[in-house]
This record gives sequence, C-alpha cells and structure tokens, in this order.
Amino acid sequence: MFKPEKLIFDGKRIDGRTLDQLRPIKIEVDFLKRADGSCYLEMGKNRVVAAVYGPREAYPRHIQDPTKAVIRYRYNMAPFSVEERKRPGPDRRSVEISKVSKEAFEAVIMKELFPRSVIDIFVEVLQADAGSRTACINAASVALVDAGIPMKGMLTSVAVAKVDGVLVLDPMKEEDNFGEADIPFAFLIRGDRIESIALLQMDGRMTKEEIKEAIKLAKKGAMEIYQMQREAIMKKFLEEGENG
Amino acid sequence: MFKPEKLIFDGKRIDGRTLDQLRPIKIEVDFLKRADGSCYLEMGKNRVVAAVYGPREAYPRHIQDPTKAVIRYRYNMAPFSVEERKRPGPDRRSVEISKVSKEAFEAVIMKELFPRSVIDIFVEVLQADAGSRTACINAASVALVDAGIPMKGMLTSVAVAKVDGVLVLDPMKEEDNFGEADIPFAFLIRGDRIESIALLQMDGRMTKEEIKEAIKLAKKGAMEIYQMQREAIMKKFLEEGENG
Amino acid sequence: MFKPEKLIFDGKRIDGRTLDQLRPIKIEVDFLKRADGSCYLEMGKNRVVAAVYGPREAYPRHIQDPTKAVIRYRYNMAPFSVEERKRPGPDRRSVEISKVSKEAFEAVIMKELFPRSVIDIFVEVLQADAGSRTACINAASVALVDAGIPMKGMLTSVAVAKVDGVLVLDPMKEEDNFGEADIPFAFLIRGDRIESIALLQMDGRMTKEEIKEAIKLAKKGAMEIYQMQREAIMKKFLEEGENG
Amino acid sequence: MAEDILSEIKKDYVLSKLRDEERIDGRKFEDFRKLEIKTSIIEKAEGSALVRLGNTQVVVGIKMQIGEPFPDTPEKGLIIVNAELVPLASPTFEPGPPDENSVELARVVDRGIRESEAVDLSKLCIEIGKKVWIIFVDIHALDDDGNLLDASAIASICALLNTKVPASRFGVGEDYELPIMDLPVSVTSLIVGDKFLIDPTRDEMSVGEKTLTITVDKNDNIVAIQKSGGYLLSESLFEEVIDASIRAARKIREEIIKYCSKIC
Amino acid sequence: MAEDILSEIKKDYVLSKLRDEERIDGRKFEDFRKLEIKTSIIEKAEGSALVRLGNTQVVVGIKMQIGEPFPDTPEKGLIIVNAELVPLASPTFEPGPPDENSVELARVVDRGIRESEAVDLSKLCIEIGKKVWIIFVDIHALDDDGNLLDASAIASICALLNTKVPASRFGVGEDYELPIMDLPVSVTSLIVGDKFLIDPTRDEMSVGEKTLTITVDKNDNIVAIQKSGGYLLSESLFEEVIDASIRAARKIREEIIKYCSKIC
Amino acid sequence: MAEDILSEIKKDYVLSKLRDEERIDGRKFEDFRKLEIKTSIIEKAEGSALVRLGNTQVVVGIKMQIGEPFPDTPEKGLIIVNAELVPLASPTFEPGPPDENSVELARVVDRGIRESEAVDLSKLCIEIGKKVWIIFVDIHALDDDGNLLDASAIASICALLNTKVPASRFGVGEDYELPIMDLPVSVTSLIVGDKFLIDPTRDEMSVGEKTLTITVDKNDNIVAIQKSGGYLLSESLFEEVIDASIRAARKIREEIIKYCSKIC
Repeated sequence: MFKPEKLIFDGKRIDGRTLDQLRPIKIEVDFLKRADGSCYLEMGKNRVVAAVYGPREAYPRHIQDPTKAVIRYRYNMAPFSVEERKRPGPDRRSVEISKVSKEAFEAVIMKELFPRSVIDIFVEVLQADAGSRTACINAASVALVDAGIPMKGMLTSVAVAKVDGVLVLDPMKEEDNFGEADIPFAFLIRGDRIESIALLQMDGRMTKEEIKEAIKLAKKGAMEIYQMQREAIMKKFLEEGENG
Repeated sequence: MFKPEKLIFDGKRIDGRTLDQLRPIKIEVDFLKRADGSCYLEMGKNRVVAAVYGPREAYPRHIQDPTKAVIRYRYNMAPFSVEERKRPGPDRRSVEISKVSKEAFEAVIMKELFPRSVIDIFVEVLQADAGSRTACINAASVALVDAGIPMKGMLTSVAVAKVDGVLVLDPMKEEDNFGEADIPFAFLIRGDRIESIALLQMDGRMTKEEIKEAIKLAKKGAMEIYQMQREAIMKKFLEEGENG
Repeated sequence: MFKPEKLIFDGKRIDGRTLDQLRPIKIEVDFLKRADGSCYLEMGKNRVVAAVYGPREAYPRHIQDPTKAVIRYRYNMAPFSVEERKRPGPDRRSVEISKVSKEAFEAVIMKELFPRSVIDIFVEVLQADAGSRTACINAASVALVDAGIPMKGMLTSVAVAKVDGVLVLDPMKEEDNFGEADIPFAFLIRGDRIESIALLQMDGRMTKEEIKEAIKLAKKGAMEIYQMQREAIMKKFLEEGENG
Repeated sequence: MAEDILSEIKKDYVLSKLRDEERIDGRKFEDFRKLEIKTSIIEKAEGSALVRLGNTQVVVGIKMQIGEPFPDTPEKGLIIVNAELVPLASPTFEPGPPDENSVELARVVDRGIRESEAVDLSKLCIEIGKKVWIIFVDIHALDDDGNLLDASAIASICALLNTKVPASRFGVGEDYELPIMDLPVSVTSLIVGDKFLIDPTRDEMSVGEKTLTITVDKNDNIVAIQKSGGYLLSESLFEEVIDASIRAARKIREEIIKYCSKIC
Repeated sequence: MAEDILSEIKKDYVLSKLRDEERIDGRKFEDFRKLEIKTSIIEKAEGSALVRLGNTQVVVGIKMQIGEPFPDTPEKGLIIVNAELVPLASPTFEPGPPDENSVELARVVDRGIRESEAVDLSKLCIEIGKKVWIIFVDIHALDDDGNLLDASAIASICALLNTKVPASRFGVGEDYELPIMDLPVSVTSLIVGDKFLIDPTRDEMSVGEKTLTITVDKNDNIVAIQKSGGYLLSESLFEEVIDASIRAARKIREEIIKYCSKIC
Repeated sequence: MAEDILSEIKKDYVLSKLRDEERIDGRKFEDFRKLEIKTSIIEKAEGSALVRLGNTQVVVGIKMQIGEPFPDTPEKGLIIVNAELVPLASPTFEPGPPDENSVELARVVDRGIRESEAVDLSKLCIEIGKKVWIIFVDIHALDDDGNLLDASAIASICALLNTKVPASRFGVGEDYELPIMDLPVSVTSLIVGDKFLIDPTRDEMSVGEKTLTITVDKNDNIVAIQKSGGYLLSESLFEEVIDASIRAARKIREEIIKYCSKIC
C-alpha cells in the first residue's frame, strides 16, 4: 500500500466521507442455524460473523466458577481475509483482541445469573479492513441479544483516528496505516444513553485534549451504530412475529 | 523416480508379476513381547509391525463409552521408511489413514463386549512402498487375533490400481505414482467368504464398470492374503501347542 | 569463539586461575519475595536465580503420589543469556538438564514427609557460561533451605574438565568448548562430609584413572562451594534475627 | 444427558419415517437440499464463494502466492486445500489445529479437484522449475447442519471458477482467469441399513455417522471415493450408491453451471 | 480454599483503608513504589537492566541480529518485544507458550516504545531494503508483586538506553550507542469504584483485576492506552487518570534520567 | 491396581533372588542378555540395523542429506540422533513429541558416538563451509523389555557400520562406506543397594529406576557417563561399575565385530 500524499482533502477523506461519517453498515441477525445467537455484519469492507453458544455447562469442570458464568471470546481471522494469506491459528494480535473484547463483554453480561456455566462468543473475520475488532464487537453484541443473554445494555464499538492532524471517525485501512493515532472504544449504551466505556485501547500520539475530543466523536458514531443494531434486532423480531 | 515408458509390457508388470498377482508376503505372529498381540508383515518392500494393547481401562475417563470399547488406531511412519527422511510425528496423510483404518476395525471388533475399555492398535511402518496402509491393516488384523480380541471375522486389505488402462492387483510404488487410479479395500472375511467392505477409498479416474471389475480383482487378492494370515496364525498356535 | 593455542600456560589457566581453583562465587539468599524460598547465585559469568514453591497440593490430581511429594525441576535459559539469542522455550538440552537435576534433588529431599504434594524448583539462567547446570543446582539447594524443605544434607555441584591433558576444576566457557572432557558432579554433603554422588554425567574421553582423579578434584571444589552456601544461609538467618 | 435423549428421539423419528420410505424434511432419498451459491464475496481474495446447502453454510476463499514447484513436476502449479472447522460452526468443533475430521474433509475435497484435473496446473507456471503459482483453497465452515463435505466441495469449485490469477499484483504479467477444465461434484450418502440418503442433514446423521462419498467428474467418471464411519458396506449397496451419485452429481453440476452463466 | 479466604481478608483490608483515603503500604494514591534500576547486568547481552519496583523484579535483556527490513520500511530497523512470565515469578504463571497476559504485557510495552519513537530506527539500516538491525527486547519477569507491566516498560527503556549496537562483532563497522529519542513511561492504575491507585501491589490487586495503563512520552503526549479487566469505566474517571498518569510519568522519567546521568 | 500388586510381587522376587546372589533369569550380574544383530533391513535407508537384546528390540535407520556445516567446523559433517519411543513398544509410552526419557536416550547415544569420534566427520565434507553430509540416526524402539538405551546404542553403531554415503543419488560423486573409526559400547547397570546388575530387564527394573550408564571406546576409555534416576551413588560402587562396564563393553564389541566380519 502506498502512502497517499494527503489523507484529508478539502474536509473530505479519500473515500469521500466527511470527518465524522461512518462507513456503510449492514447487519443481519440470526444468520446461522446451529448457534444459539448469531449475526453477520459488514462495516466498510469488514465482513464478520458472530455466534453465541450458551449458557451451557462449563467443561472441563475446573474452569467453572460457582458464582457466575465464564465468558470466552475467540476472535479469528480466515486465511483469506487479508491481502497476504494468513496462516490459520491465533497470532499475538488475535490473542490480545480476544482478551480485551472478552473483558468488555464480561463487564456488560449479567453473568451472575448463570453460575457454573460458560458463554462462548465466536467471531470470524471473513474480510478485514481497519476496525475489524470493533465490527466484531458490534456483531457479537447483536448475537448475544439474539441468543437471549441478559445484558446491562448494548455494547457498541467504534474507533477514532488522528489523520493529517485531525480526528476522524471509523478509520478505514489507509487512515489506520498512515494516521498518527488510533483509539478503539466500546461503550455500554442503556436507555439510548452512553453510560460508560467497556473497551479502550490506544496507540499513536495524542494530547490529552485530543483524547477528550476523540471520546466525543466516538460517542456520536456509537449512537448511530447503536440505532442500526437496534433496528436489525427489531426487524428480526417483527419478522418472527409475522412468521410465528 | 522417473516415469517408465510403459508400466505393463506383454501382460507383465515391471517387477515381472502378472496383472492379478500379489507381491510376496511374509507374516510373523507374536513378534513383540510387550504387546498383548503383535505381528510383523512384509508385503513387497513394505515392512510393518503391528501391536495391540487391550482391552484395558480407558483413560482419561471422559473418553470412556459405557456401552462399548473405544478403538484407537495409530499409523506411524519411521523417519527412515521413505526415500527422503520424514520428520517424526503425524502428518495429514497419517491422520487420514489412521481414521479410516480405525473405522474399519470398529466395524469388525466386537466392541460391545468391553464397555469402558480401550483397544489400542499401533502400526509402525519401517519401510513404505505403495500399499503401506493395506499392509498395516493386514498386520493389525493378525495382531488382534494374537491378542485374543473377538472379531466378526478377519479383516483383509488389498489395493487395486489402474495402470496403462488396465487393472492390476496390489500395485507397487511405480504403479501407484504413475497409474491412473488406486482403490484400497479392506474386506470382512468370515467362514472363508468375503462378506462386506470395511474400508474403501479411491482416487484417480475410473468408470463405474471399472470399479466393479476392481472389486472382483481385489476380492481374489484378499482371499489369497486371508489364507496367508490364517496359516501364520495356525503356525503360531501349533508351535505354542508344541512348546506348551 | 576462536580456539586459543594453549589453554594452560605455566600451570595457569587463561583467566589466571590455578588448576584447582574455583571461579568467584556470589550467593544471595531470599532474593525473591513471591517464592517460598529463593537464591541468586553468580559463579564466574553465570548468573542464575532459583525459586522454590511448595510443598503444595499437587495438581492435576493424577500426578499425586500418595506416598511422597513429587519433585519438579525446570531449568530455563533467558533468551539473552547466551551469545546468539536463544528462542524462548525448552530445547533438548534443557529437558535433559532438568531431568538429571530433578533426580539429584529427589535423592536428597525428604519427600516422604509430604505425600500428595508437589515441590517445584524453578531455575532461570540469566547469563550462561560453562557450568550453568552446576550453578543452578547450587542455587536451588540454597533456595530449598530458604524454603525450609527438609533434606538429607546440602546438594553441592561442580564440574571437572580435562584440558590440554590435565584436569581442571570448574571449567569456564573456553575450557568447556575446547577441552577433551567434562564431568559435572553433584554431591550430598552432610555433617561437613561428602557422603555420595547425586548427579553424575560425563562426555569426552578419559581413562578410569583420570575419572578417579576427577572425583578427588571435584570433592575439593564442592567442599569450598558448600562453605559458601552455608555462609550465605547463615548470614541471612542472622539478619533475620536482627530484624525480627 | 438432555442432549442424548434428544438425539435418541431424533434417531427414532428418522428411522420411523424411513420405514415409510420418507425423509423427515420430505425430500426424496436421492435429492440434495436447496443449493444457494454466491461468489465474489471476499474482494481481498483471488476468488471466493459462499455456499448454502439447506442450513449448512461454508465460505471458501482462494489466495495465490508464487513459490517453487515440486522437483518432479517443474512446470506445474500447486494446489493446497485446507479446512478450518471453527467452533462458530458447531458446538462440537474445538479451536486448535485440524483434527481428523477436518483433515479428512480437506483431503477428500482436494482429491476431487486434483483427480478430475479441474484446474489446468500447466497454465500456472511462471518460470520452469523455479516459479509457479500456489493456489490456497481455504475452506471456512460457518454453519454445520450436516454434510459439510459436499457443501465445501461445491464452494471450492465455485471459488476456483471465480478466481483471477493476480499476476499484475506480483509483477509477472496480466491477470487472467484460472483455467478450469472440469466440475467435479462430491455426493455424500448416509448409509442406513440397506438404504441410503443423499445429502444427509444433521438430524438424519443422528442415526449413525456412516457415510459414503462419491466424487464424479463431468463425464460421469468416478474420481474419488471415501467410506467414512465404522460400518460394513455390502457390494450391492455400494453399486447402487455409485449409480445414484452419478445422477445426483449431474443435477448439482447443472445448478453450478446455471449460476455461473447467470453471473458471467 | 485457604488461599481464597486470605485473598478475601486482604481485599476487605484494602477497601477499608481506601474508605479512609489510605493505601495499605502508606503510599499516596498517585505514588509509585520505590524504584531501583541496575543496568549492564548481563555482559553477553547488547544491553540489559534489572528493575525493582517495590518487591516486583524484572530483567530485560537486549540482543541484536541482522535481518531483512519490512518491504514498506526498507530503511528502518525492527523491534521485537517478547515477554516470558516464567513460573519462577509467580505460582500462577505456567510454563509453556505465552498466554494472553504475557502477550498483552509485551504488546503494551511494545506500543509505548514504538509509538513514542523512542528508538531512532532509521539509524539501524545497514543496507537499504536488504540488511537492518533487529532489536530483540526480551522481558524476563523474576518476581511478581504487582504491576509487572510498568516495571517491564521501565526495564525495557533502561535496557535500550544501555544498548550498544554490536556492529564490530557482525563485521559491519564500529559499535555505537543505540540512538534513544524519547523516554516513554507507562503508568498503570488500579480502578476501585470511582477511585484509582497508581502502581498497585499484588495485595491491592486482590480487590479486582481492573487496571488502566497510560503511556506518556517526554512531551506529556499519550502514546498508548490499555484498559485491562472486565469493568466499566466512566468518562470522568478516565480523564482524571490521564492527568494523574502524566504527573506520575514525569517523576519516573526524572528518576530514570537521574540514574542514567549518574552511571554515564 | 492389579498392575501395582504385580509390580510389587516382581520386586520382591528380584530382591529375594538378589539376596542369594542370583538374577531371576539366571544370568551373572555382569552378563548381557543374548544379543542378535541384523543389518540392511531397510533398503530405503542408507544404513539400518535391528538389534535384539533378549526381548528388547530396536530398529535404527540412517538417512543422509546435504546441508550446511556449523560455522566453527566448516569442514565437518553433522550427526543428529533422534529417538522415538513409540507407544507400540510399551504401554507406558505416549504418542507426541519426545518426552524427557526419549530425549535423554537420544542424547546419551549421541554422546557415545560423538565423543568416541566413531564417525570420521572430516570425510563428510563436500564443499568447505558450504556443503557437508548430515547423518540422521533415527532410533525406533519396537519392544521395551528393559535397557532400551544399550540396545539403541548398539543398533546405532551397527547401522552406521552398515551405511553407504549416497553420493551418486545426490550427484556429488560415487557412493562410499561411512568411515567408522571406533566402536563405542554403552553399558547400563541397575543399581540395587550396594550391588549392580548389568543390562537389566524390565522385571528387574521394578526394584527402582536407578541406573548408571558407562560408554566405553575401543581403547577402554570412558567416553560418556549418565547417572539416571533419583538415588545416591557411593564413590566405591561407581568405581566398581566402571571396571565391570569396561569388561562387559569388550565382550559386546567382540560380538559386533564377529557379526560384521561374518556379513562383510
């Protein structure tokens, strides 16, 4: 990938978006039959599938927690999801993404309701562009609702990047590669209000003032995604109502 | 290995065999002391050793089946068994051969007699020519008899190949490499009669008529091998009678 | 490393030592807070840390021995401990050293006092020169005393090498690389007396008379190291007395 | 336990229907489920396909790299087929290196493509003996409702049909379509006593994992066979399955061709 | 079980102290423990440092090799950060390949070094596009009494400051000091309700593994953030932690500089 | 449990015999079991041997490849010894990567060959610093009735004696016999109190896995020693074992030479 001379030109990004505009999003609930809950999601060129299994008895027994459900999260990339074929199996990046994503869901799932159980969240990245971790969290969140797992609210994730000195919402590949900083967020949204931060990472270089600005921008984007998550779920329930 | 111009010449194969002739076979029963049953077998240049351990308590417990014995089969090639040294440990080919061979024995061992047990069949290929999987099954079958494991009958295995447009029995390396198709069979033989097929694979290209012909040829070869398996077992029992 | 023309010159070794002289040794007891017992030890350029955890309940259960404690010993080299960076994780050399060191401690720890338990001995080589296995055993022995694990006596380890045709005590890297033979020993020392051999390996070429000589030389060196082990332990107990 | 009882009930139901010569979803014994194909779903791959066989779903992506040929075929490209049965697709799949089932699946799909000579490997040579194209066929199971194998085989050939050799990206000429010479179709039957059911669902598989896969090329030749599962097969049933598989393969091949002609 | 009860007691004690606005070891909420640095402890390494943060101890060794650059940065050297949480350091660490905790630790340390551009990688090119220096930063934990992450980050930058490029040994010129352009400092806080404790000890961690790490460069910019642990963070607390981390980082950076000026 | 009781009975029997200065199979304390050697059993290997020591059976195959020498011995070939204790040979062996016992076995056999300079490695150079022969000695245990180590060492040296360097197959000249300069023999004793039994059987090993292996070259020099097992060894017993091992090694070496002169 060659570095473009400028990533922002006349207030527009190289894919034509304004600074605070999301990439197109498509959400399909209940995409899989076998899983207890599932979701297919596109965010720009990201194509991800999430499946939820559980709550079911945790096995082997020594992983059981007598006070609450154990949450597992597996972020996995298909070998063909990136430019250069990726060898199957987890690399260090996947391990870290799985860990922080798992912790985000631990904070919002009402896991005390299911002692000795395990809730498995599997996300497969079929095609990765920048932001695959945020796309996966958005899909997993919908899949959890589809599986009927009680949560404190919806988990909605989006990143903000610093590119050519300005902040942009939901960066795509070029902005991620050549930008100056990137912050993925996941927020707990309850009653149409952003309550708190469940996932937060950052790499790059930013002043603390820029970080405050980034939160604002991320919250704006998250609310838009949240509406789409809601609509997708609503649509599925309405269809079920019609068919049932 | 260079491809010979013709593999069949004047109705004879490059090692002088007729089309329906087996390679020389040598069988030695009770070759090992430690195992519960064992067999050393040569089929052409194949040299294989089979050992049976069990029935013994299956461990770890979660692999136990309360209704029948679990059968395990491990096909393994010694690093020096092939032209280019093979790295120790199972490759994908060994995993597949182990699976289909295991399933062939699952179909003939009276495994319901030994609930919660495991019967281990280990075969080591000391030298491989074409047909090592069939040689191993023949050796394992004898080792099971030697171990006193009740079976519905004898399992006898042989391959048929299509070479220069004709079918040949028990192909050796050159025929396997440069032939047009290869079908390994294993048959259940009971009361000196071939009853059914326990293992069946094929790769290459054949018409359905050729496949029917191949079965006939394979059955002829299997009956001959079966006689040799019987004789080897008989011989051992007679010797034991003499010595005991 | 280039081979020096002579390793012994005028009865002196290339680092100035006499043939029966040890490298400088430094011992620090109770170096770590988390472990139940610990020791930092320098022997020439070797820098090693030993930690002891236990006795604690052995887990998983199937490794428990109802009659005695299980001893585990893990010798591990830091990636930066040698000239060329070593890939993390055990290689065959580490596996063998761990095994023979474990067995040396099995012979001296009163393991019958702790049925169903495990005693873990971990040694990390931060910098390796020749003799890192002996340095680790010396450190581990002190760490076991620090952890209060009852032993039949002290385990003290030292090597003897044959270099330019003569025997030398406690060889360093050049002597190990270019010498003719190397024998690492570990002795059980009780009541200021060497009682028996707990670890013994050898590679190189020696007559049996030379081996007998080597034992004598090793015993002399071991007694000196033993005094330093004792002093280090004493010093720590005295300090504790003062502070307590 | 509940799992076991459910499976027992399903098994009884499948068998009782069978006695009436029926399948639980109303299909004929020799019918495949509804087949849906979608290609070009992964832009970053050289080719891709999503295949739905009833509720079973598989994605296959094709990636190509330049590498060395085998010494004995210095002028031919290579195909490597790999399958990941990720735990997303079934609660019985486990993360980790491929187990015997995914190895078998990949190898049977591989044999169908290889033995039918579906891809003209001689068109994949860049420099004889030195540089050839390596085709990675990565099978990614999404939803296992039975017969992942046939779904994977169909998705693999569809993805190959959809593949462009990325020559320009690697600086070795212009992109061209992968030359496909045959359309092998694998047909898997569940063996139940002296009967067989083509394209079994997961519910049907509850009667016992006893299958026979026959892969057929465009000229009705058999190019691969795999008996899978611990059971005994009679010669006569084997021959019946071959005949039925040839018929079923023709229908599936027509569907693939129809789909392709529509999108090309 | 005894383990659990002990942990419960510790937790209660930490929390009761907190209600009185105190920490169990008497520190202020924003104070690090006593920091001790020792460099050049491994002669065989290109650079090394032992760091003690209270009772937490970490050794970092730097080894350098010559290798190929990434295609998109042909004139830059590489840094590879690796952490081994060996079982010597804690009874909860297990031998074997790195688990999620050691991977996270290594990656967060890596980001601090990388994003602050602490090492001038353009000075590590030997032959453009062909040969560059690869720096291996190996973190070896010795004693885990809490906050291994910050101790590892400090030890890593100190070891880098201590590193000589071994050019003469590799026959590519004369040795030179690794050019260090920044001193990133990672500051980890334990989040307890609406409060936070910088540089938590292991005993303090018994209230719950909820941390926030902010890495700060010499100009008070933030170069890395990592929220770790399953908890919800309020926006206002996040901003408070940033401010406190910037202040704490300045103090640690001063200590590093003081140590370095003393020994150089 | 039955296993344990059986082992206890065997142990008592071995010990009671020992009190009468006898071994359970009637052998003298310093005698090996009957040794049978068979070479050239694997045509596809460069050399091979099957060795039976009583009921213990081991196959060793030698394969050779061309590779790079170590930088500090640019004109010497390499030997790599590898052992697979496959589960066929004993119910206590497990499939998978080599455990500590197979690693130790391979390394002790390796040291005997290496330190006795049994193979003249300087005759294995093809192009100084670039191309040398690599000898893979693969030990494949078939039947473990005790003392696999000595059986493996004998089989290894016999297989090496049987080896032809496959120069013509690799296009680097004519085949030639591997130059063997010594015949190291490893002698393993079971230590029981103040006694020792050479070449212990599995039944004898039931008294405790305490062995001492002494490898002796053709001039009665000791080239390798390995104490194996958690026990204490007295100096005087050690010296006795050395003397007995030298005597026993001479006998085994004669048997190897006798076998070789017969077949050559």
